[in-house]
Amino acid sequence: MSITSLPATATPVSLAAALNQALADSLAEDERVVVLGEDVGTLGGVFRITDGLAARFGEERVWDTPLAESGIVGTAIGMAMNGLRPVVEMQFDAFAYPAFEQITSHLAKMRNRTGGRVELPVVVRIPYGGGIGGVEHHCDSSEVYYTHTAGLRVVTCSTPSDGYRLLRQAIASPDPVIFLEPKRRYWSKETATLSLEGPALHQAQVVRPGRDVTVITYGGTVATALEAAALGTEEGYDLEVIDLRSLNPFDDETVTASVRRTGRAVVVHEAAGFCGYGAEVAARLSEQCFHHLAAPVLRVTGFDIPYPPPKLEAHHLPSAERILDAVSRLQWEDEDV
Amino acid sequence: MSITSLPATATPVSLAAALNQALADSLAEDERVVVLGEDVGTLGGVFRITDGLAARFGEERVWDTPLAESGIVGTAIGMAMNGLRPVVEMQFDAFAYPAFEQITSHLAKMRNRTGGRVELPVVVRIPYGGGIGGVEHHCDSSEVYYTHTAGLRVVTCSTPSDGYRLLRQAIASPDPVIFLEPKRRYWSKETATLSLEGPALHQAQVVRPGRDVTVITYGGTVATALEAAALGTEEGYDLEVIDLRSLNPFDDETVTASVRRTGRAVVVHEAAGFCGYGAEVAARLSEQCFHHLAAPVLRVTGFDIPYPPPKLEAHHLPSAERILDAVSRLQWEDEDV
Amino acid sequence: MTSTQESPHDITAPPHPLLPTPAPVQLIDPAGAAVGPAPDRETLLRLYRAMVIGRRFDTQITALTRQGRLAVYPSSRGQEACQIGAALALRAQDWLFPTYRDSVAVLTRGVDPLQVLVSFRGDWHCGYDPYEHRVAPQCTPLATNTLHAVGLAHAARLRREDTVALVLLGDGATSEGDTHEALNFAAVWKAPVVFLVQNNGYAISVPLAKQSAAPSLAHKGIGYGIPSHLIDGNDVAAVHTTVSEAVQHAAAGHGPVLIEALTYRVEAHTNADDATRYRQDEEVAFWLERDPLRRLELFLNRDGQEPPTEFAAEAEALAAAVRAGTNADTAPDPAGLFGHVYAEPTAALHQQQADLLDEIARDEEARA
Amino acid sequence: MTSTQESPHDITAPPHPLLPTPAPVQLIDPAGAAVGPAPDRETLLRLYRAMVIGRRFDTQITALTRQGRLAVYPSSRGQEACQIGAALALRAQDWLFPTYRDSVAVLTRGVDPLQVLVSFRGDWHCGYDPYEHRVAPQCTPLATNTLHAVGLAHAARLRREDTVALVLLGDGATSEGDTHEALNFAAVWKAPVVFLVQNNGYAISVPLAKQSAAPSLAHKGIGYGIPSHLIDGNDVAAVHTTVSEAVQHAAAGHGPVLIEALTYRVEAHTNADDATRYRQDEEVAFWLERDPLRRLELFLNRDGQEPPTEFAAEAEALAAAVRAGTNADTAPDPAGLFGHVYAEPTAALHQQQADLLDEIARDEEARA
Ligand SMILES: Cc1ncc(C[n+]2csc(CCOP(=O)(O)OP(=O)(O)O)c2C)c(N)n1
Ligand SMILES: Cc1ncc(C[n+]2csc(CCOP(=O)(O)OP(=O)(O)O)c2C)c(N)n1
Ligand SMILES: [Mg+2]
Ligand SMILES: [Mg+2]
Repeated sequence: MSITSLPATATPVSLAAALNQALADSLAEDERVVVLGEDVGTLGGVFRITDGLAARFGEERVWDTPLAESGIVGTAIGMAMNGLRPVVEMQFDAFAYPAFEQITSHLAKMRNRTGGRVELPVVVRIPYGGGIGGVEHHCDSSEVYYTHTAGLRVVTCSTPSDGYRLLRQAIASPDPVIFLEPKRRYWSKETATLSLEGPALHQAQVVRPGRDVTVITYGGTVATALEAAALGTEEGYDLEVIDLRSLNPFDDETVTASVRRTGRAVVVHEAAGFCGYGAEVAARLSEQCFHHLAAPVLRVTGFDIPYPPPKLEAHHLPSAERILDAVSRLQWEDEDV
Repeated sequence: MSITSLPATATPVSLAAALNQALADSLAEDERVVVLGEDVGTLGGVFRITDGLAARFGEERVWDTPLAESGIVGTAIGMAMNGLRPVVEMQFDAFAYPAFEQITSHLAKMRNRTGGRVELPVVVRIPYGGGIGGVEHHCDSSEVYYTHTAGLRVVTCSTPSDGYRLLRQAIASPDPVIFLEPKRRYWSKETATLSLEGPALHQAQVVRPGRDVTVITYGGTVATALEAAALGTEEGYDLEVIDLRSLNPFDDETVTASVRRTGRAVVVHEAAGFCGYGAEVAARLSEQCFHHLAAPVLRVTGFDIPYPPPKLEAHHLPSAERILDAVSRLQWEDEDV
Repeated sequence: MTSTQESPHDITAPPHPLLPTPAPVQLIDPAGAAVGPAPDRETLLRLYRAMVIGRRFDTQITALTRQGRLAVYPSSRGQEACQIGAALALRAQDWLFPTYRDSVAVLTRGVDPLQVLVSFRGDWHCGYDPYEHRVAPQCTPLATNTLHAVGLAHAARLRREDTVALVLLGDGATSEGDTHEALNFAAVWKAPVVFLVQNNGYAISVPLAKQSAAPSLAHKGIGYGIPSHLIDGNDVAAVHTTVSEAVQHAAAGHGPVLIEALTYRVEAHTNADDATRYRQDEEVAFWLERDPLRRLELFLNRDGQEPPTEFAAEAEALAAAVRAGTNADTAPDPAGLFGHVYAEPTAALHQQQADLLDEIARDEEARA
Repeated sequence: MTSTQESPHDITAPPHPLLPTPAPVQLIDPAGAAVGPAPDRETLLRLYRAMVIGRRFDTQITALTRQGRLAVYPSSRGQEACQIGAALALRAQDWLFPTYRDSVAVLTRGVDPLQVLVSFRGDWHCGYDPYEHRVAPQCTPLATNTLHAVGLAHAARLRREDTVALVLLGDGATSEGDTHEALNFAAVWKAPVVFLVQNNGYAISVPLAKQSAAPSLAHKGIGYGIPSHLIDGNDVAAVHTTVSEAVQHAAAGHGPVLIEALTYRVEAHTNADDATRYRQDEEVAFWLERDPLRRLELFLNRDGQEPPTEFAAEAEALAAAVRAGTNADTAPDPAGLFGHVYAEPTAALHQQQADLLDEIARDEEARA
């Protein structure tokens, strides 16, 4: 069963289906777009994000590669040098690591090293993060490895309609994009019309306005933050939730405007806290909003451990309760430390 | 000419010679220690850190591998499983990227995944950073890729005597250690007796006490920070300089004690600022010293660009002047932003 | 031309000492007839016992997985001749480096069945002590274990220990750079390693034709200077004999050996996979006809001999123990998350553990 | 046995169609005598001209490097037959993927000599427009360029363009996983790629024996299903003919070709290297005797024919231009640091650029 032809009217659609639609529409509109990776052809990918695409667009547009991630990214670089716009899939987060040299030393740097003469419009799709009962090496949140690497755009998505838009924008971008898909949200549905209209690729979005605290997050934990916001009203906290969407570049404008207003901020992500993405958010908020902050920016993150096995992952993942715990520690009574 | 036998009395010694001595002494004291990598045997390494070791200890203790970094780290993991303590050399920072999967998915995780039954006392030596007129891919500061990876210890050195001690401690450590050697300090000399006595592997050190501002740094920029401190006295600033030494784990005790005292902090490193190591330092200082901070923690780092070519690197690298600029921006007159 | 020069292409002779024979080595054919020198009956019965038990173990886990008692299971079904023929070719001092697919090999090496299941149940990443039976943790990042095997074997050699490392990998894994580096390091170092590629025709959904254009995967060996063999992987006699000889070769200091065994994965890639999307029922039926366990049974039955029946009872007992052992739902201790990240937990990890335990205590209080 | 069966091992016939001949292919021997069908005189003169110029270019840069006018230079000296024989086998529509070592190949392909030097002078990472002459940036991370070549060639095929990619790599680089993945992808995709390994005997200080235990590096081809050739890399006729045929083979849709050319690096690895630490003078002398340029000269001189002399003047003019062009010290614009990280500089990069320019202005003011 193919999920590539959705009606244009609002209808319940999963993130997986929305991403599939984004690929289909990009393939249909731009003949330079090709899709490659392990099992993306006949099988439609282990998460079925490429379902039906090989049948519809043919094996010259969508195909299975040999099993080698450096090979996938390395050849995509060569294809992009020659006019194509490859969208490659890494099967799981930790299986992108063999491609790290190609990503870091070439994909990120080619435009720069050639003074802008060679651009590499490659999208590297990476299903990332945990929460699906996956065994070791299947649940890493590897965003910082990429956000720290100048030359890469890094994007996450959190909802079907935004996932559709972001992936289409990523494919249209002249820059290489690491596109992180929170696998535990693949099956979450939203009633939406998929369209390109909306915020640009680099913009963060306030997904829930609030007065008291700004909760900054992205990808898989946006839903968790919204849950916290809903629970928070019962405890008397009015949380503003920002979905960063673009992790690099960072949308300072949207985020600092919010934090200057609320005076308090919590950053949430699944990845380990130490040198995690939240460190950057906290550091730049302290720099840019120092005198507006009533409390330090707190981080709610995974522990500083390898991703745990399925039966323990619930302890590791940020929960709505843990977010509210952090909110309650934001020095509401101005205690000194 | 071998540089492996230094007298025990204080004498001018370069960082390169001190590291060579540390390897020699570890090889001599513990027969489980082996040294391998590209060109580490006959040539003594492109920086001569392993000079004379193959001749002295034989090709079964110190040897040239085929040219493949994943192979080097991957086989070192197997050797460590079988009772050896391999010290491997990555020729330059960017050439460690092919080993990223072995480092991240195995070296860092083996102890954890086996519930402590298999430990991997492997040291991965990486000459890192710029300032030597090196061409592209030879000057990356890749510390965050490792510090964000739970299970790895990450260590930097800044002086010959400390380099000696840290490398010996790293080799003796039961944990895998990423040992970052600031290549532009290889030839800096210090009059010192090389000895094991001194701070432990995980401890930061105040290398210059001061009252006004804490400058937190490591590796290649420790000397720069000390230069800034010297210059700063002329401008009326008394800077305290901390050499972190261990980047993971982080020595909160030493650092927060200093910052609570000075109330102001600047973090300095060569790596790009965005999601750089300084973000973690700034974030945790804001968390732990919020009410002690008279100004936001500022970061003096490389730009968010691929490492530049030799003729432009001086612009990129943090200078004493740039550190003092940051110091002067630490809201000495309590301006609001 | 004389008639000797016109003799048909000899499929038993490799065209170069390092190349495999053009046709896979087979000692027992699919009909159970001997076509080469099979191992002695005692050895065959050892193999047979392990295959009866291994098959039952595998089908039992598959059944439990269908009931939702495991997080995931990549079945060994159809590949028992490879995994068992190889595992039983190892000596006590040798090491096995298995993948996620090789649970039956791990079991055969002596690891407790419930310990094998720990990782697939989601309790912890590796449920057994690798040193106890000299079995590395089952490896998921493809081909990475090949390098570990080379390093371990080389260390043994440096330490003058008589240890061979056997590493298992799939056809798909041969495409990864690590396989190349491992073959090369092993050859240059003359490390005592046996590489056994279980070519089951697929890497998840990707068929061999999209994975390699080589005459065979065993043809890779010559590019490293490694002697290579192509064998029938559903013929346990061929696997056992070839791997045993390779272990001897490696142990004698002659360096690594590469073996490609042709076999088939009867189940889907894992329970999460839908194999009907990429392969035909007829193909599966074809391979079920070549079932390795039945082939050995036919051979043991030849001339009206009776194969022993006591192994079936042993296998049933093991299956019952597996069922019983997986009956209760286990909940690993959350404190275990922090204890083995480093030799000593860091101050930060101590704090994180305290916070978590505190949180759990508060939750429980709230619920009480 | 009949005497025909006892005939000596035929070094011209490979034992398998995908394997190289046991002895390297040679068309002109070290004494300058024809031992196979050499290219026509016009082609040889084109090659000769490029070799005279390439040699002069290389020695000029080495001299300038000694004077400290370059940051680093990995010399092509001794490898001109490989680099030029190969580069001139390409058609205008083909692409070259060179390494740091291959400046002479880049020059031969038409790139402006001063633009070649930009990176070695430390001015910028790549000094030429890769699209102008279809030459990828000289690549430093070893073997990574092999994959780029495969991708570019495959894209050309998908777009029905008649383009072949020639990728250069060293003996050391064959050990990297990327080389393996590139050979495999190219073979499976039937991508029009020619892999030319310049086996100069060393990877910096590491000799081939520590790099590979294979009969030859060309023996790797069969493991991917790629036809492979072992050739004398100091015989420009052999290189040119073999690479030309490989380009035709690839262009005709028959897929990739692997060529190993045996050659020698006469200078140290780079100016920063001290080759006396790991090799003997006699070895260098042996190879100087087999100098590729002299060999071609001897061949052109045979039967008392005079080789043309006008190329030397051309080469001198180029050397003078290189000296003149590197005379002045250049200072690249610091604003260039920020302009090409992304298609559009981010807000943060705009800010960083402004800060830097401000800092520079303040510095200049202070100094004034
Ligand atoms: C480096 C890496 N990339 C991708 C995966 C995801 N993955 C798991 S199994 C598999 C197929 C492996 O095929 P093969 O090597 O033939 O082994 P088989 O499963 O057939 O036994 C893939 C792609 C992985 N585990 N590791
Ligand atoms: C991935 C990687 N690892 C290490 C290096 C450092 N390095 C530069 S050249 C070289 C030796 C290369 O040898 P070879 O491939 O034979 O090429 P040659 O220099 O002889 O032309 C090494 C180790 C590198 N450039 N890239
Ligand atoms: Mg398979
Ligand atoms: Mg070489």
